Amino acid sequence: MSWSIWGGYSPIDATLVLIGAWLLLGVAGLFAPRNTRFVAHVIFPLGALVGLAMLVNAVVGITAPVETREMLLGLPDLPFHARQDALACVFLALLGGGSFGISLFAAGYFRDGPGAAPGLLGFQYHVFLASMAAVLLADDAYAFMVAWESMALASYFLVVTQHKVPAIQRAGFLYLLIAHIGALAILLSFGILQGGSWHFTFDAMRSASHPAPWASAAFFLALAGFGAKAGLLPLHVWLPEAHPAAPSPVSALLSGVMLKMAVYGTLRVALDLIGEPLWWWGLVTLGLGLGTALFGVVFAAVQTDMKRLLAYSSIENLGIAFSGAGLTLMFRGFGLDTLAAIALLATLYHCLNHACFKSLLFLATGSVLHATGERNLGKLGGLIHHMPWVAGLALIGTLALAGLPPLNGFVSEWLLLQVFLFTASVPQPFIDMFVPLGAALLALITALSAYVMVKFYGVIFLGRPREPALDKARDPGGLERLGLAWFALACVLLGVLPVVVLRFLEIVSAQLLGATLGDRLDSWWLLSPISAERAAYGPIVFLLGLVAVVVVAALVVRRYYHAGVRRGPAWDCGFGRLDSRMQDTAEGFGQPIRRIFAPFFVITRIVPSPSDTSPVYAVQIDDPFWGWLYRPIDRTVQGLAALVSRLQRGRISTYLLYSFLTLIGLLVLVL
Amino acid sequence: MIVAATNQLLELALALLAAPLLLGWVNKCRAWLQNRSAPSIWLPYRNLHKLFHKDAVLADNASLLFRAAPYVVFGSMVVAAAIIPSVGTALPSAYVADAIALVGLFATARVFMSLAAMDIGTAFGTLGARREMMIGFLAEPALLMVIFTASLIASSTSLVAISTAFVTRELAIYPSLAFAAIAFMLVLLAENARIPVDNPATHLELTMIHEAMLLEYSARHLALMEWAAALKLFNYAAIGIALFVPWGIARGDAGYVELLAGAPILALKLLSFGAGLALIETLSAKLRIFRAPEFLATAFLFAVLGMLVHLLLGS
Amino acid sequence: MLSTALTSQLVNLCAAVLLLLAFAMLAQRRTVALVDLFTAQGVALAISTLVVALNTGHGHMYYSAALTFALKVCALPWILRRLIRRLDVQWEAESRLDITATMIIGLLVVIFAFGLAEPISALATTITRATLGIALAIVLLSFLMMITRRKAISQVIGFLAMENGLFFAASSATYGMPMLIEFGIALDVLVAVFVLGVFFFQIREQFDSLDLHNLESLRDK
Amino acid sequence: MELAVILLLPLAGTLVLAIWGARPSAPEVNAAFSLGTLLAATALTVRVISGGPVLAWGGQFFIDSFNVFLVALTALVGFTTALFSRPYMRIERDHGRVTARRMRLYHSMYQMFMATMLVALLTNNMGIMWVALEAATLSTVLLVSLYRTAASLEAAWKYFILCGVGIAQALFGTILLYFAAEKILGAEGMNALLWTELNGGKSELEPQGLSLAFVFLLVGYGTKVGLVPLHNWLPDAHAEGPTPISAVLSGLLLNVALYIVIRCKVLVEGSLNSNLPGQILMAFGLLSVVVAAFFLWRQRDIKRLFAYSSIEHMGIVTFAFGMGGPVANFAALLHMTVHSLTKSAIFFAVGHAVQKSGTQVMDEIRGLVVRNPTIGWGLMLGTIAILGVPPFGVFASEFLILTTAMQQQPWAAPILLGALAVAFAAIIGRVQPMVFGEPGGKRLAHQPALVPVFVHLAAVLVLGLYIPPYLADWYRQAAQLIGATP
Repeated sequence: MSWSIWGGYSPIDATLVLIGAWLLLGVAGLFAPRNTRFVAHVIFPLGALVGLAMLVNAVVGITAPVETREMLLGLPDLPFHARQDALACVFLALLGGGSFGISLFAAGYFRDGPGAAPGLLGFQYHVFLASMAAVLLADDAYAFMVAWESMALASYFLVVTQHKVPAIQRAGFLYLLIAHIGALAILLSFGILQGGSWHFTFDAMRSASHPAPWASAAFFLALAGFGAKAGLLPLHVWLPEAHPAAPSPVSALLSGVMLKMAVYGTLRVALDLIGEPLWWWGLVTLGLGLGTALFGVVFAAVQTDMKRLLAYSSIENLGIAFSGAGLTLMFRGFGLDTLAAIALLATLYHCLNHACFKSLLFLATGSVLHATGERNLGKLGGLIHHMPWVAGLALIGTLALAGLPPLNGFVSEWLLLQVFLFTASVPQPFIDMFVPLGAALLALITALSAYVMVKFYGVIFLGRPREPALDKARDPGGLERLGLAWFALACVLLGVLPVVVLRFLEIVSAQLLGATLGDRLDSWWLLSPISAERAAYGPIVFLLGLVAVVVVAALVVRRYYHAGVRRGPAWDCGFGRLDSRMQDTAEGFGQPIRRIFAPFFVITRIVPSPSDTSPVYAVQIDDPFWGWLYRPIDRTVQGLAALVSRLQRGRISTYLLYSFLTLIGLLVLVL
Repeated sequence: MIVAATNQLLELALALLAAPLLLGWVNKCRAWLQNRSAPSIWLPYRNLHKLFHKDAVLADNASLLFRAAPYVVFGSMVVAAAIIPSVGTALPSAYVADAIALVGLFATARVFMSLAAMDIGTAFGTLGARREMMIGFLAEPALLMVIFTASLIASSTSLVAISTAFVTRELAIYPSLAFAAIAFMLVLLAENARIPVDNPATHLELTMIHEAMLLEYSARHLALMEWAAALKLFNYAAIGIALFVPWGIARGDAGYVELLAGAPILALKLLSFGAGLALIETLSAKLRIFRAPEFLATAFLFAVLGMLVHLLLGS
Repeated sequence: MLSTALTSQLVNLCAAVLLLLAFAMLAQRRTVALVDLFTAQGVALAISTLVVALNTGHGHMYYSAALTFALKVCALPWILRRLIRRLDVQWEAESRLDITATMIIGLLVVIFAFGLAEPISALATTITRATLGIALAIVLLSFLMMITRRKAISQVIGFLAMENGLFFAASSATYGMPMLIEFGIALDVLVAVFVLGVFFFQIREQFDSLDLHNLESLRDK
Repeated sequence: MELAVILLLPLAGTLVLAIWGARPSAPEVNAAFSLGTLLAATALTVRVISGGPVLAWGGQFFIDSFNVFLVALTALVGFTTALFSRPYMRIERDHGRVTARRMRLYHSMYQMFMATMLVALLTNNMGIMWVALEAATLSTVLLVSLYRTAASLEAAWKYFILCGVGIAQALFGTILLYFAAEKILGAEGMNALLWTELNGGKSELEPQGLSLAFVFLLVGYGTKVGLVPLHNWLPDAHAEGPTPISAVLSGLLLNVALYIVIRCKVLVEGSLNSNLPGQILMAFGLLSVVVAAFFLWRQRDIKRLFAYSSIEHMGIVTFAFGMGGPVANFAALLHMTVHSLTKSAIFFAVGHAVQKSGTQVMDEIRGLVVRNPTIGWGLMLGTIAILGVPPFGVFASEFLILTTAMQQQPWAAPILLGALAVAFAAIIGRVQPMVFGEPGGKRLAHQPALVPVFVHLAAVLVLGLYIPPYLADWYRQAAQLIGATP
């Protein structure tokens, strides 16, 4: 394959070098922490280039044979092991591509830097990138944990950049806490997997055989750990707090890239380290994923803060990705490897898609935030007139996220639905009946995400400006546009050329499951994972057809009906002039959802009384999980703490009594 | 090959031309059933013609999206028409987009229509968009379930393959399909803004859904939207026919004769469909907007029952 | 050179006296009286050590006896009395001290200590093995005393009494620890008492009383 | 030779500073003595690592890789703390919290404390060990009460009484040990208390007496380790004494006490050839971790907070030693090292933070990074490190301990997990608002000494990423000594 002609070059070494480059850039930023120009014009663009190189190298590396390296660092007897296989390469490509666009955008975005020293920010940012790459390369438990936690730590510091805002501090705290607990869970899972052989290398774990109960314990510990990072129910509460809190490029990085690390970890542990998943793990994961997705999209629909809305939509998409992973595990457990392969491809594809459109949208919100200083949907509107670039590119992201053909969101949805249809062929009774319902749920989720996206785009970019200040909003500079355009392009390409991408992804399934789609990927333009008559989808033809019809229609209309166009005021029903406050608000747009999915929410309304002189109507929506899970835990801990603090009542004779009793107790014990 | 091409063109032409006619026919039947003096069946054509010749008036703050939306909506409906087998199953285009893509196509049209409705920033537009999207996310899963039931039977998600399978296999009773058909009918009513969910003939703001989104459109844009709506109805009818009463649809290997024979059969089916639709609309009363979820939940329920019945009885 | 039988009788006698004194201290309310009892304990301790020394003829036991006498009979009581006079707390006494209850608990503790020491002293080579149990009992009783006291000085005296128990264990049960270590221990005790003496004054000037309930402000809310 | 220097130099320092300790230059003298000790310790370490264990002075002193690494650690932290206390005590002086006489007491007792700890570490004789530890208690009692405030007096009093009583139990344990040992090793001379002798003949020692002795020794020295429920003196003493003393108490004294406990455990385990001591240690360790974690939740005073965190970490180490086995012992030794480095670094940062904002109440300390970035980041990174977040060294040991627990004591793993999570929430929730947010407080008169902080943190960071081979071998030898028999 192509890589061999490169002679001395080997992808894994290149990756390590690029990681080093990122670290160096970060450190370089520390030398001029306050020099915004230097950081913006040198560090971030260079970081973007490194990202691009990472992307190219990873794409090349997918086809290269698996390689491993050992480093000097690490514990005694346990140097850091690095290994680059196709799975790692796919996510490395995701990381590289994502960081390229985001760094470009950030180069412009941080130009008039926020509170923290930009150099410090650049340091944390690039350490964040490097640690994510390290997570993907890590091939032993220790290296993995170090990389994983460094990732959490760096991102935590990025989240609390504007640390003077109490809410942001709270968000950061929540994030770090849940991340750490998750990490501990992963740690214990590794503790099981190393199975008494004190070799923490992943190779040892692969070769070790795990008795079913231990394997299950390991898997679910890992699922808890990675789920905490992915915002899986019920460990999702940090996500809608932390992602909006961060500066927009960081939010993009968190949502677009970091969350995928959780998917990577789950796949790595379940399919690679444990190797032989049991089918019911898949079922549980599937249920969790779908539940999370529904929860996320329903909450996204009722948000009034644009970044929170996107954060909840991230929860939704990760839920979808995990349901795909669940299907993979289930089919694998049943030994239906081809189906498992398709499910795996769908999962990976969805990860790529989400990386593209979610980064795009978060960056777009960043531009809006910069241009207007407004995050509240209730104060935005009509920006399509003032920020045509952002509006245009964001539209692509919006349509893609809404899962509309022929953009990329639809491809993974299509694949997943196909897989769902196959569960009818599962040997297990009941499963074959329940799981197709999952398809309906998935359809509902996608349709709802379309609803959310219409709300998002319509309220921000369409309609009339809800604040006079919005008229001053302007498009961002060239670098930002470039960053946005990069992702928009990716959305389109991933949408119309799925087969080309799948040919690469297929290598992953070949390595992990030993199953490929074989000749089903022969035609480059027609996607038919099973067989042409079974199901086929040729997005590029599709797109051309659509464009052709539209163009023809437009031409015909122009040619034969060349009547003029007049501009006039919008029809005001004769009430006198409309103003922007008459259009529907974000709350209003969410109202049907609030009504239909009422059981999901904890709703508190402020309803004015008839005699109210200045009537106020407000509705606040909260996450029920606080009441179900977190507050009880908090209360328990508080109670126990209060109990324990009785030990320290300051009376010395009591203390003496403790040691006396301890003595007696121990004496009795040894007697 | 030639046959396929002709088939394709025939279907497109048929859809484009017959769609307004179907609309006219439905309106005529409704008028008859309601003892009104019926408008001409050709009225929709006259409307389109008139609208196309008018000068367009755009709101001051209408953006490019607002002007582009009608073309996109119209285009997606045409493409949809191109992949639904109505007279013959030898559709080349049907191979590049299966039923799921078809649903996606409808969703695209819906999203663009809603976005365009929000563009002007009037109360009606947003209201209509909101309601349309609500109906949409409720109807889409039900529609998919219907299609899945069929595709589980035919073990394919391509409409052409499904209808072919149904035509070729010996006549048998599929309880699952019966459930699916009911579900489909309900979805059709909702998706095409018919009573009891919406009323195409009214502009009362409390009840408007579809019309609310078109309020700001005029002239050729409005014409395209109306035509697209007609096409949508036609497409749904065609889907229903292809799924549930496919007999008479020419096979893939058929010649011109079957094709030409297919057309009148289709016409017959469409006429009866129109009459039935009109009957339903006359017999039922408009629902409150927040009854619509229950209405569609029923549809979803039927669809799911259909699928379960199939999985259980294997029929 | 004492005969073994006599030695063991004498030592056991001292042991009994020590135990008795420990009980007396446990029951004693007035601080000054505690000092007297402590002195008496010191005397008994010195005697028993001397007896063991006479019997075994180990040179270092003589030193040990002398050391004990110097420290426990002369130095410490003198310092304590001086302190009491200087702080003028001669009339200080423990209120809130339930004698009967303490006595009963004390009895239980003694029984427990004997039961505990019995199997071990059975293995001892020394003639005076039984005393180990008594030493343990004294230690635990002084511990109990420290728990029940509310006055700084009486607590310290309890601490010293515990030290006595340890000395007794060392001297009688094991014929004394190595000399160097005994000196070290003695030195530590002496320094400790000096330090405590300093403390008394500081505590007094801070809280103008040596009542321990002043020292209960550092606590977890 | 080095041994003599190590033992005598601090004593000399005690005397010298007892005379000139009030001079303005006293802090430098203090640091100089510590430096000398450090150099000698390094030399000794090198010799032991290359030449193996050393018996000195009629076997009264014994250096093997187990205690030599603690000696090196003690000397190192002693030196850096001396460096830190230069500006710190000067500022205290300016704030008028200590007089010249107190400065003299402080410096001389500081050296005294070092001396006693080094003796306790180096001696081979359980008796001398006891004497040294008692002396350490006495010297630190004076240091804790340095400010002569009501609170510091109370803290010192409790410290004295509780540890004194504890130590007394330890003495009884030692006597029992002697009692059990003299039959085999003979009453003559002092070798009946030599650890090496005992260790040599531990198989003949009769178990009943030894287990009894172990109980007393554990309760005695465990009090100084701060194992729950013997810990009550610890938070008070840490919170009320001068910060350098809190640093050395947490960083060193606890280690020394634990070291002695482990020595005893080795003896007893050897003679009992049962795992009873191990199980007792595990129980104490687990109890300490859990209880300390919950204590952390309600703290208001920053130094108390980190005092409790010390209890928690001592619990972790004790638990690991209790589990035994090469990996666990290795991890425990590593944890002792990184804990004392990190915790002393934290106390340095805390000290300056407290001086800056003039209070130990955490709610009144805000926005350190804004006003004094170095102090703020020092505190933040130290906290992150102590909480066991990679890439810091504490994580390395916790990684090994947790995975071992998951293997050998699965029942304990979830408990540890929960306790660590609670501790994490408690500490980070307290520290974050202190480090971040709107600043308060004033600039410091003297340049704060933050070199020690970052030196320690750098060391911890390195230990997390790369443990030099000789250090690793050193730990392994020590782990072997402690007995790799689970």
